[in-house]
Amino acid sequence: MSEQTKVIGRTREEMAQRLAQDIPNGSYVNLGIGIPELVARFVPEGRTLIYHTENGLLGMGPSPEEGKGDPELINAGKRHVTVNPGAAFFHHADSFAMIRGGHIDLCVLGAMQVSKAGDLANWSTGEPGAIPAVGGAMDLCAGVKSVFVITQHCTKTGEPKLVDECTYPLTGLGVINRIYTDLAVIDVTPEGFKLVELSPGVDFDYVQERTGAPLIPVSD
Amino acid sequence: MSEQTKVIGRTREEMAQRLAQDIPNGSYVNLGIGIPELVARFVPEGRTLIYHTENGLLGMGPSPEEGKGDPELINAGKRHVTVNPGAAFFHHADSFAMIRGGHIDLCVLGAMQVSKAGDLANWSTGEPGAIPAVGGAMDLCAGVKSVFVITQHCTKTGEPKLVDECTYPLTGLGVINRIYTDLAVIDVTPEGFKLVELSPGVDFDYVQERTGAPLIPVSD
Amino acid sequence: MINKKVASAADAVRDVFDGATVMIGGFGEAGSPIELIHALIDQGAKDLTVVSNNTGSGEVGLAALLKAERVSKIICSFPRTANSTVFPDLYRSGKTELELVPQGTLAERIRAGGAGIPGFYTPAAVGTPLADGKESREFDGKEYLLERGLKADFALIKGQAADTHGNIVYNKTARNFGPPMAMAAKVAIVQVNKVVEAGEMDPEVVVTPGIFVSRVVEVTEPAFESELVAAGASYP
Amino acid sequence: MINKKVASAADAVRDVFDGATVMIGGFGEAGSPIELIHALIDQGAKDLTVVSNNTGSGEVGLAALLKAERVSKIICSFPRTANSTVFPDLYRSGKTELELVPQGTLAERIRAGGAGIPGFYTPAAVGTPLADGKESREFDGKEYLLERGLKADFALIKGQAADTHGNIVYNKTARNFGPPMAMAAKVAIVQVNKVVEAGEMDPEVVVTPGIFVSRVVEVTEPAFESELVAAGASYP
Repeated sequence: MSEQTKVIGRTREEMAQRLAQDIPNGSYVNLGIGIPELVARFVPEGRTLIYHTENGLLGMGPSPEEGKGDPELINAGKRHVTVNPGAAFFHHADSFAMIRGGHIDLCVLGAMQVSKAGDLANWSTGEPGAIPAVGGAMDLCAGVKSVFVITQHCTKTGEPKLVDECTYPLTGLGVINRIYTDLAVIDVTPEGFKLVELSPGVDFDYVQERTGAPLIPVSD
Repeated sequence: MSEQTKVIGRTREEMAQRLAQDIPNGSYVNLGIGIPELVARFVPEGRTLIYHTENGLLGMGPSPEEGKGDPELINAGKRHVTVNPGAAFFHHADSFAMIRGGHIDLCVLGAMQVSKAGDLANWSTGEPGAIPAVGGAMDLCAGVKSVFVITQHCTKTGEPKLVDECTYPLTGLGVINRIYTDLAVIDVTPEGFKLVELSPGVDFDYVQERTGAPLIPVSD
Repeated sequence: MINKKVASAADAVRDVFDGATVMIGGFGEAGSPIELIHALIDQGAKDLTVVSNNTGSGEVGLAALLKAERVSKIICSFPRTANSTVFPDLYRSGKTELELVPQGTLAERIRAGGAGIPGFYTPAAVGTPLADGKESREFDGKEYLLERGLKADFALIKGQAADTHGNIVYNKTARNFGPPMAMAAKVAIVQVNKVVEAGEMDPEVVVTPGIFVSRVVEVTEPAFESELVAAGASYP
Repeated sequence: MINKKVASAADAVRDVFDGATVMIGGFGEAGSPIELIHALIDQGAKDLTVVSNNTGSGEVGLAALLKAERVSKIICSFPRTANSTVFPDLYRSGKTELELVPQGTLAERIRAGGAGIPGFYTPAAVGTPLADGKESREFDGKEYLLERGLKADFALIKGQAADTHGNIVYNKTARNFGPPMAMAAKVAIVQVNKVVEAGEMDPEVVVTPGIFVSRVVEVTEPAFESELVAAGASYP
C-alpha cells in the first residue's frame, strides 16, 4: 500500500500548491514547520499574504541568500528569514495574543492523526522516554480562525492518518477545518470527513480504503 | 475646631515636604491629584525620583511654561506635563501592569477616610445622584508596594478623617501604610494607628482628640 | 497588494450598526479620535454600547455623541467631567446606563478580550462596592476578583502615523487605550495624521501591528477637544 | 542620579541564590543571553528552577548550565534540541524535572506574573494531556483552562541597547520573551550591546520601560550559540 501512495496522487509541492489556491488575498497566515512551509512558494500571482511567525514577527519574508542569515532574525522553526515591507516585531505575549485572540486567519499544520471530529494529534507519539515538546501547536490550533492540515494521507507504514478517534496524545479538540493530502482535499464537518475533491487520477474508493472513518462523497 | 486646625500644624506645602523626605533615591512614584502632586516640588537635593502617570508615561517632568503645553502630553489629572531624560511611553494595559504587578514603589493619594485597618475611602461619598467615578485609585491602592495618604487631619467641618471604620464606600481594603496630615505622621499597623511624629507645636492629646480611633504613642 | 487606507472618516465608520459595541480611545482629550466620532454622529448609528475611559467634555467629540443620545450604555472608569453636563443629565435621567470599572481593570479587560482570554483575576476593587455581584477567589492567601475579557464590534482610535498595512505609531500619552482597543475590536479604525507606504515604517518601532487594524484614515490636522471647547464649539 | 549599569556580567549575577527561579530569555539562539548564562555558571548557584522556551544547543549557554547540573527543574515549551543530548540525558535520568507548557500559555503566564494577575483562562491545551490536573471552566459555552501567573527571582535577558535608567530596545526576533520576563522577575538583568545615557533613547520606541529592569551590563560583541556550536565550543 505504501508503494501505491507514493506513485499516485499529489506530490508535497502539489499539495502545497493546491492549498495555496484557497488562501484569500490579505490573509494573516501562520505556516507550521515542514510541508506547511512549502505553501508560501505557491501563492498565486496578485495575492499578498502576511506571514506570522509566533516568535515575534508579522510580515516574514523568504529565506535569505546562503550565508546572509541574521541569527536574530529567525522563524518558529529557528531558520533564517527576511522581513517584507509592512512588517512588525513584537514580543511573545503579544504574538500569542494574536493567535489566541483569533486574529490569525489561517494556520497550516502537519499532523500525525486527525479524527473525524477534527481532533488533532501532532506533537507526541506518547512513547515513554521520548522528550515531550509541544511548542506553539496547542495555542495555534485552539486560537486561529481556520486550521488546515497538510499531510500524507497515510503513514510511512500505510496506516490511515485520518481516523475515527486519535490514539496519539491530542494537540487540540475539534480544531481542524480542512485536510489537504496527497490523495484528496477533505473537510471536517459535524457529520464527519467530507470529500471536497479528489487528487487527479485518484478515485473515491481508493481514498476511502485509506481513511479510518467514513468519507462523505462530494455529491451528498 | 476647624479654625484651630488651620492655625496650628503643617501647611499643605509643609506636609508635602515632610513626606518627600521619606522617599528613597531612585523610587518609582505615582502621585495622585491634589496635595499629592505638591510632593514633587520638595524632593531633597541629590535624589532622583521617577514619576509614573497611569495614562502611560514613566519619567514625567514638571508642568511646561504657560502656553507651551502639548494636548497629547498630559498626566492622570489631565494637566500638561513634560518628559524627563530616561522616560518611556506605553499603553494603558502595560501601565496598569506596572501598578498591579507591584512595580511602583510608592503612591501618594488623597483620602476622605482611612480606617485603623488601613481601609481607604477616597472616591465617592455614596450620595444618590452623584456621578460615580473611580479612575485608577482602586488599582493603585491594590497594587503599589507602599501607599501613603496625604490629607488634612479633619474634614472642613472638623470631623476626623482617620476613623475606626470607614462610612464612605471603600477604595481598598487594608491598603494604606502611612498617613501624613497637618498634625502628624501616622503609621497603620496591625495594632491600629501608631504615631510616628507630631507636627511642630502639636501635642499628642490634640491629635488624639481629632482622630476617630485610638492612637498608639511613639514610645509604645 | 494590501491597502487599509480609506478615503474619509465617513467611509471608515460606514458599517457601524445600531446596537454595536464601540470602543473609543483616549484619556481625556489625548488620543480622542474626534473626527471619527463626528463621522459616527453623522452616520447615525444608535443604541450603542461605548467603552471609553471618560465621557468627553463640552459638546464635541464623545460628549457630542452622548448628547445626540446614541449611547445606551457606557463602560467607563471616570465619567465625571469638569466642564460638561452632558453625561450627568443622561445618567440621572436613566437614558444612558453606566458600568463603572476601575481604570486598570478596564484596560486589562480590553487586552484580555483581544488576547483570547475570557477571564482573569485582579486584586483591584476587592472589598469595595465595585466587587458587588462579582465572583472572588483566593490565590496564595490573597483575595482576587474574576473579571471578564471585553470585546467590541468596532474601535475608534487616534494614532500619529500608519502604513498601508495598518501598522500604527502613536504620539506621547495619546497612546493610552489605542493598542489594547485595536486588539479587542473586530474592526479597528484608526485616524492618523499621516499614512505612509508599507516599508516606510521601521518594524522595530511599530506599536500596534497591522493585524489588529482594519482601516486607517488620514486626518492631517486633527482638532483638539480643549480648543473646540474653548472656542465654544458644539457638534454637529 | 540613577545608573543601573553594572561593570560586568559576573557583577550582574552576583546574588543569584541556590534554589532561585530564573527566567532565561531567548527563542532558540535569538535573544539567548549567553554571556549572562556563562557568568551564572561561574557564579555557581545551583538547584535552580529555570523558565525558558528551549533547552539550548551544543554545550554552551543554557545547555551548558543544564550540563553543569545546576537546574533541578525547567519550565519549558520545547525542550527537544536537534544538536544536543544534554537535556535528554538529564530528563531520562530524572536529574532535571520538566514542566511542559504550551508556548503561548508560557508567554502569557509570564506576562500575568509581571502584571499582578494570579490566574487567567486559556483555550490552549483543552482536551489534551497537558490539561491533566488543571481546573477547567466554561465561558459562553466554550471550555478553558485555569493557568497561573509565573514569577521569578531573576531574569536573564538579551537586549540590543539600554539607557542608564534600564530602558531597553531589542533586535528583531531576539525580542521574544525578554519583555514579559523583565516584568515577571524581581531582579531583571539585561545584557546589551550598548548602554547609553538617560535622554539618548527616544521614549516612544522603548520596548521595556526601565521600571522592569534592575541591572544592565554591556556586552559589546555577544557570541551566538550557532557559531559556538559550529566551532565545537563548550563551557566552561
